[in-house]
Amino acid sequence: MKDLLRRWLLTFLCVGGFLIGTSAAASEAPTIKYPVPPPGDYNGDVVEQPIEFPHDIHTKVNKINCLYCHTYGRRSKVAGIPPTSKCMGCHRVIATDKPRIQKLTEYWEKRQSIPWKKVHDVPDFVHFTHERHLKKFIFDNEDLVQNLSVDTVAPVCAACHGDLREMTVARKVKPMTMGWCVACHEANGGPGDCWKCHK
Amino acid sequence: MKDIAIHSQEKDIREDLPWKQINTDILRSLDNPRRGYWYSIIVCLVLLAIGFTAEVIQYQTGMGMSKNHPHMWNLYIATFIFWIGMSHSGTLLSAILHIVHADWRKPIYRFAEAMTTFSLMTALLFPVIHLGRLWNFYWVVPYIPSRGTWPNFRSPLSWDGFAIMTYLTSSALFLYIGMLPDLAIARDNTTGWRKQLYSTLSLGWCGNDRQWRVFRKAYMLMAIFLIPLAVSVHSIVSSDFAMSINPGWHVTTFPPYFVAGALYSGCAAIITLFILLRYYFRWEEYMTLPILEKICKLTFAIAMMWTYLNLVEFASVWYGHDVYGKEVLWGKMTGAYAPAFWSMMFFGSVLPFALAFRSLRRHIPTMMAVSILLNVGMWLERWMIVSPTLSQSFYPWSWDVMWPTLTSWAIVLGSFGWFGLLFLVFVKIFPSVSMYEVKEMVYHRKLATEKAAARVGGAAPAYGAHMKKEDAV
Amino acid sequence: MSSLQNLIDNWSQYRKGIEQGGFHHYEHRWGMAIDLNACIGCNACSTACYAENNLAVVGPERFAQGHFMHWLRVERYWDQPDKEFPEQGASFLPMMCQQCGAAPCEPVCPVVATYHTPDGLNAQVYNRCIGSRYCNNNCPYRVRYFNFWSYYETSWPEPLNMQLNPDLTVRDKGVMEKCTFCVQRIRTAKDKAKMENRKVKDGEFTTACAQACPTNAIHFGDLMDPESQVTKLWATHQVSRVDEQGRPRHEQDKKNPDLRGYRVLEELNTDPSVMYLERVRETLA
Amino acid sequence: MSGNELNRRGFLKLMGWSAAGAGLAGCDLPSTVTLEQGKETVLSYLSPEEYVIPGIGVWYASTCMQCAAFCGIHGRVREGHALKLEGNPDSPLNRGKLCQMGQAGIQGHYNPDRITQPLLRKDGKLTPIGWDEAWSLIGQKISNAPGERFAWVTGTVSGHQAVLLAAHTEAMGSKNHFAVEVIGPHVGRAVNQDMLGEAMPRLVLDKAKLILSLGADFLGTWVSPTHFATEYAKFRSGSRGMLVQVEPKMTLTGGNADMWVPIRPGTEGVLALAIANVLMKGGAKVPEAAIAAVSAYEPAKAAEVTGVSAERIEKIAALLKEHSPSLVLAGAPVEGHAHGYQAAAAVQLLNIMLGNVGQTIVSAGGFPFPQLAAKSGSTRDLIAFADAAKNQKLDVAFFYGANPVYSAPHFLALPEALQKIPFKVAFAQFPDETAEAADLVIPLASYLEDWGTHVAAYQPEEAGITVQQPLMERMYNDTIGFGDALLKLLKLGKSEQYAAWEDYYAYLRNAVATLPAEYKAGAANDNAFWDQTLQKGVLKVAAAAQELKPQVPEIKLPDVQPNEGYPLYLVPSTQLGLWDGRHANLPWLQEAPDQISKVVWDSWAEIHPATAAKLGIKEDDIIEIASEQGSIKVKAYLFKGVHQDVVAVPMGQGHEAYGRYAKNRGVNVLKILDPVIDAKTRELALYGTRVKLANTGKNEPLVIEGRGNNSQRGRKLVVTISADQFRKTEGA
Repeated sequence: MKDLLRRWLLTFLCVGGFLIGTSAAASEAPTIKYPVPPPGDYNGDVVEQPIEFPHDIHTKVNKINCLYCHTYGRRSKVAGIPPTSKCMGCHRVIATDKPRIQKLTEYWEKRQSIPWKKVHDVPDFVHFTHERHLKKFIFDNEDLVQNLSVDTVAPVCAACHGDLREMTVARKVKPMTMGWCVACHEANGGPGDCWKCHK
Repeated sequence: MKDIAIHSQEKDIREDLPWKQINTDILRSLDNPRRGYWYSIIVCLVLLAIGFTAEVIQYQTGMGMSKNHPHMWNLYIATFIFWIGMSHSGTLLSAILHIVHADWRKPIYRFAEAMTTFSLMTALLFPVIHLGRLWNFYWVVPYIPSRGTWPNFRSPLSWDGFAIMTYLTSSALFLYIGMLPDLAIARDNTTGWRKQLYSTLSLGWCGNDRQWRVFRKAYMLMAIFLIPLAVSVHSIVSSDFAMSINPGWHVTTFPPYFVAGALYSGCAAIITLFILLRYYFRWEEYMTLPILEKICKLTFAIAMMWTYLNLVEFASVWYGHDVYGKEVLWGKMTGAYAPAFWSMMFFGSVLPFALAFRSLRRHIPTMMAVSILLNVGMWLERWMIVSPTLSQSFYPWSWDVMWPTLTSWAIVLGSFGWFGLLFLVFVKIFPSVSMYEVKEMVYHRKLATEKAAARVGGAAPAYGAHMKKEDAV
Repeated sequence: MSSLQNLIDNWSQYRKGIEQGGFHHYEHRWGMAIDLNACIGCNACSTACYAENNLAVVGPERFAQGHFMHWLRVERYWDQPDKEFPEQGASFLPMMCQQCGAAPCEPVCPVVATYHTPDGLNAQVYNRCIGSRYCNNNCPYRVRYFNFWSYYETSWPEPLNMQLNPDLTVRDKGVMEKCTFCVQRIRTAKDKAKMENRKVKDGEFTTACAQACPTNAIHFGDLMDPESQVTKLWATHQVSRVDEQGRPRHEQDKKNPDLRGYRVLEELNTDPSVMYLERVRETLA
Repeated sequence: MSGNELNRRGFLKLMGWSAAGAGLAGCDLPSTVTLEQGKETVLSYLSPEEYVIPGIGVWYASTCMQCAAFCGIHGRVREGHALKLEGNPDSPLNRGKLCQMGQAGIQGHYNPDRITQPLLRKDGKLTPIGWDEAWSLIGQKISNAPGERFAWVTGTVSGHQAVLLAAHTEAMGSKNHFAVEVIGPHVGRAVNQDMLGEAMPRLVLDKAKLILSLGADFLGTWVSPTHFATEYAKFRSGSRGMLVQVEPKMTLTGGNADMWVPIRPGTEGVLALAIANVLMKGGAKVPEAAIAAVSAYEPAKAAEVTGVSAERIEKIAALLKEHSPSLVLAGAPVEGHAHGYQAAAAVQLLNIMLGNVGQTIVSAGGFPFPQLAAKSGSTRDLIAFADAAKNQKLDVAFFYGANPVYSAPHFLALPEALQKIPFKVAFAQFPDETAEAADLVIPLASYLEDWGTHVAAYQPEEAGITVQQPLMERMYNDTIGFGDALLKLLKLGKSEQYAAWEDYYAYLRNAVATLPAEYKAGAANDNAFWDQTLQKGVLKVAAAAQELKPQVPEIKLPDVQPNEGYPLYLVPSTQLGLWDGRHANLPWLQEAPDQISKVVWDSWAEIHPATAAKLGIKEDDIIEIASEQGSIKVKAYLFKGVHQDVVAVPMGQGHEAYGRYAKNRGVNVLKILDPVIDAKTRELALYGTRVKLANTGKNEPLVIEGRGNNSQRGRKLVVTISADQFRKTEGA
């Protein structure tokens, strides 16, 4: 009889403790709203770039915000490749001994622009603008803007580009087909008018 | 109509034809036609080749090969309507005449139905051929799309798709069902691959009572279903034009007008093919002159109907006082298209009077020529519907006469080759005269003559009840 | 399939005919006013359109066949056939897609490649078009142009292609195209406005033709914006698209019939977005 | 446009985003299939300006060089490519507007037929050579070309190019600068100079209540079309001025006239005097010198000379009387005769009599920098040059911006004459006829790649110097800007004072920056001023206004002699489009229909239906037009807008070279002109040629937009109302 009671007590404590623990954990979770990603994946091939740029090091290790380099994205339809001057801004001093960086410096000294290869592209009859998407999902997203960092921004970019924090050179991991875009627009309340995207 | 057959001097068919001979005569068409048949095959092949090359070129280089601004539609659509129209008479003969128990249809409805099916298959090509990007033609079909895009259900063009596909499937089915008993006969009288083919197709027909009863019902049902369908199909095709706002197209009488035209060209085509088959397979016994006469009479009637509807259209335009419409009509009559227009009127409304004379009706070569000319007229009609309107629509600045290019002519010719080929192959593989119905027909004849004899001899007939019925008629 | 759902839900809206006033929910209603008193027929607008919209140059042979691609053409009529000399000069008429509110081209497209946008434009979605050309047949103004050939093969020999406007595509064979009221400019302006959380301002941008026109004969703007110059012009000339019930007008019932505003072939009830102002000539003996 | 010089130029140097490129819809990469990755290259910038954002166009102000009007333009640049030209709103000339020639300028820049490297004639063929060879060759040829035996042959030049050019000619010890221009008011300038004391007075169109234009196509091809078009809009609005056009062949302006009157060529002067005569009877004061001439032409007499009925003449006079101030203009048809000067003077006389001078014709004022002012081309220089060449007066000739070999009529025998010049250098952008005839071809940068300043010959209010700056990097590294070329030449000529300038840009920048202080209002320093100037694209300079003092010379008009052998007059009409032929290599302009006839891609001969009927000519017949100087075969276009004694053929086509779009297309009407020259100014009389027609019997359809559908057929397309009604409802 006694031990029965004790067993009850024990279970009660365990359950209770668990409940409290979980609720606490729940309250700690970030509450930023992110775009509902449309279903569908794509296994893009690894593109060989003139310089094997390590996105992971820059974002995951050095915590550099995506928009620091791809800065055009918030003012233009294209996110753009950062100008070489921007790379040199840091790499005049940082990691100058690495072969990749030496290659970079070489381009810079020859005053040549680096022939990057395009990985993500839409057909020419499609009008896609980064600035509108970034505005909606980043800059109009209050609690995201509150704590703006690579880890809060990257998930937004990830919706179309995959999580670059896990890649060296970018790889295409989303289908980027019309059906896929439409699904996303329906899920996140994007415009449904053909001429919004077709030109 | 049955008793017309009885009392007329001449018989649609000899009542003393032994059923065995019927089988052998008809099945003969499966192996040894006249040499003319093979010549026709070659001609068709050549035409088809020409058409095909033209289409390939057009596909490679673009629609510029066959069109010009503002003539977005031209020969192709005209020919499309022509073929659709051609398809209608098959249904008319088999379905309508079947329902009204017109015995004389029996030897000829089979190839008429085949004609229906094949002309539909030909017609179907043209809307696709005339597309600027024909490799995307399937976008008109409402498949569940990954992009969330649907066809436009308001567009007559997408209606066309539905209508024609329905008509094609059902008329093909009709043709097949009607053939079942004959396929069985063929199965029992052939060997080798044919035997296998027919045994699979005849679905184990053994001709017992139940099968016959079900068969009759099914056949009748199909017939009844087909008649309104046929009418609706061409009405829908006509709405491609009637639904537009263009002067000369935006006409309320178009649906009946189109249907009439359709039956007209169809009947004319039947005459042509009637004569050809009769020649190919030595079927004078079955495709007799009296039957030919009957088709001719039918054609004449329809011709008059068509003429009437034509006049109605002109009149309505004339009294409608729609400036644009009037100008188009006047342009047709006097402008660059005048020759085409007036020859259409001649072939369509004057020439048919040849069918009113018995002597001409019975003269095979004349009928051959007439029937072909009638169809030329009907083709011109279609062209005269499409082009003049585009030539002088609302906007004078873009007025322009257009003459079809070689490419488009080639493709039109090709379509005839395609149709001919399908048809000729069909008649070589399947019994193109319905054996079992011809037997019926012969039987009916026999009864009739016996009755007549009885009336002369006064001998007591074997089966009074039936006789009485005959009397009553 | 949500698209199917959408189709079913909005069917009534989708099939709303112009007798119910057609499409209602406009964000903008881009429109024009073209003053034929000012127009001198100099063709600047047309060439500006070639430059802006990647229009193909087709060459004399194809031009003769009618395979030309000028979205905006300046028509020239002679009005005095009986006179020995054209003593009152020519009548010039710049004619482009009228962006009809009740456009005959829209219902007939089998694949909805041409449809009505919330901006009141007749959109032409090139990559959806399959080239049935029904729309052109049904266009009373004959302002749609069809790519009979792959013009890009011949029209822009290197390096002429570097001039092509990246804001819109080069159309390939088998596709219908037409004046879009420079939708790429509209798009840019609207995006810009949205980025700045404001509405598009009147005169903030204009179409290539209007911008080039040396005599300012072409005015472009938003008919939904009561302050826009175009709206005012339409009002001054007592031309309005719709009547009290919101139905498109067949004929304008003007209080002052002397005013010059009219729309071409409006008796066809197509509800064009382009108002023309009548040409003016002295009455000289 | 912010930043200092280095950035501005650095921008151009470091540009290089690969064309986002307009691709192909429908070339049917179905959008279900994802695009290939890693095929397209994206060049990144090195160190761009912060205002340079990929995907967003930047606008730069520059100057249009398509004709001598020098309108201001804005060029849209994206990813390093110039994409679209628009008018510059700050330019008082075109006020943000741009004609179709200006629009098509970009096709000259991207033209597939440009010359991309120096070419030298080796055994008859032009073959590519290196720059060093080219310059050294020029150097040695120049050094042994004694002063007077050297000549520059150019089009209209102005601004600092003109300064350097003059300097170079002088350094060569020569005075031979032939400025060749076919289209332009050459005689008119002289007349204005003599009668008003100013070659190019300012015209105030919108102040005029009536414009009587004798063949002045001010909306199409006269002086500064786009500017006058903007003026015309004002002129027609509000109280709406009246336009009466009198000319042998309907021009674009004629097409917009309230009253269009056909007249027998060469008799415009007579008409003017007849009108003056009527006015005189009406009490208008006639200057002494002209009284004889004026009273000599009673309307009735004038009527039979001109073919304009006496009533018409009186009507026009009446209209002029009741609409004051008015404006009377004389165009090419007036000037283009042996008595062109007299005729133009007769027309100007009307303005003086009507008191328009000082009202609608005012002084443009003296331009403060005469050395920068435009040296307008003329046909006189063309003839002079031809003579000089023929008489072997020249050893070295440099060509720029003009195509004399194409423009010169047969009678000048220029091709032969050129043979007699040992060394001919063409500074050219295209392989035109002149370049083909040259011994050495220096490839020039297009005007969208080059620096420069220009001063329009016609200066509207607050006009000034228009600045030209590159919109993008050079397409071809082996091309050179004309300014740079001139500097190089001067350096070759060892003129020390130019050694200081590294290139034309440096020279120009300094020249502008060191302008007197009064022009630099609002600019912090020279750099800021320079940037300002580049941004605006125009530099307004106040001209000292003067008083126009009319004086009338003695006017004497010859009687028109009928010519049995050649009964018809040839009108080499001009067109806003191909111009004098310089734009025949621009596909847009070839495909743009002629405003009046709507013909594309071809030459045609306008004949009045009555005349055609007389000669048995039908539309599209190929007819032979023969003058004493030769003949051309061209398709007939029956048109009521020409006088019955006239056959009009447009200039512009009939090139023997000049690239794929221009070559062997149509005919060059200039070739068969008669050797008629204006007695006073020595200008070539363009309208003085008499011809006869013959039907070759062959025919070939013209390509016409609208397929000759000229009637509205009662449809309500263009509605016309009376001007009175207009004034009632909208009159100011």
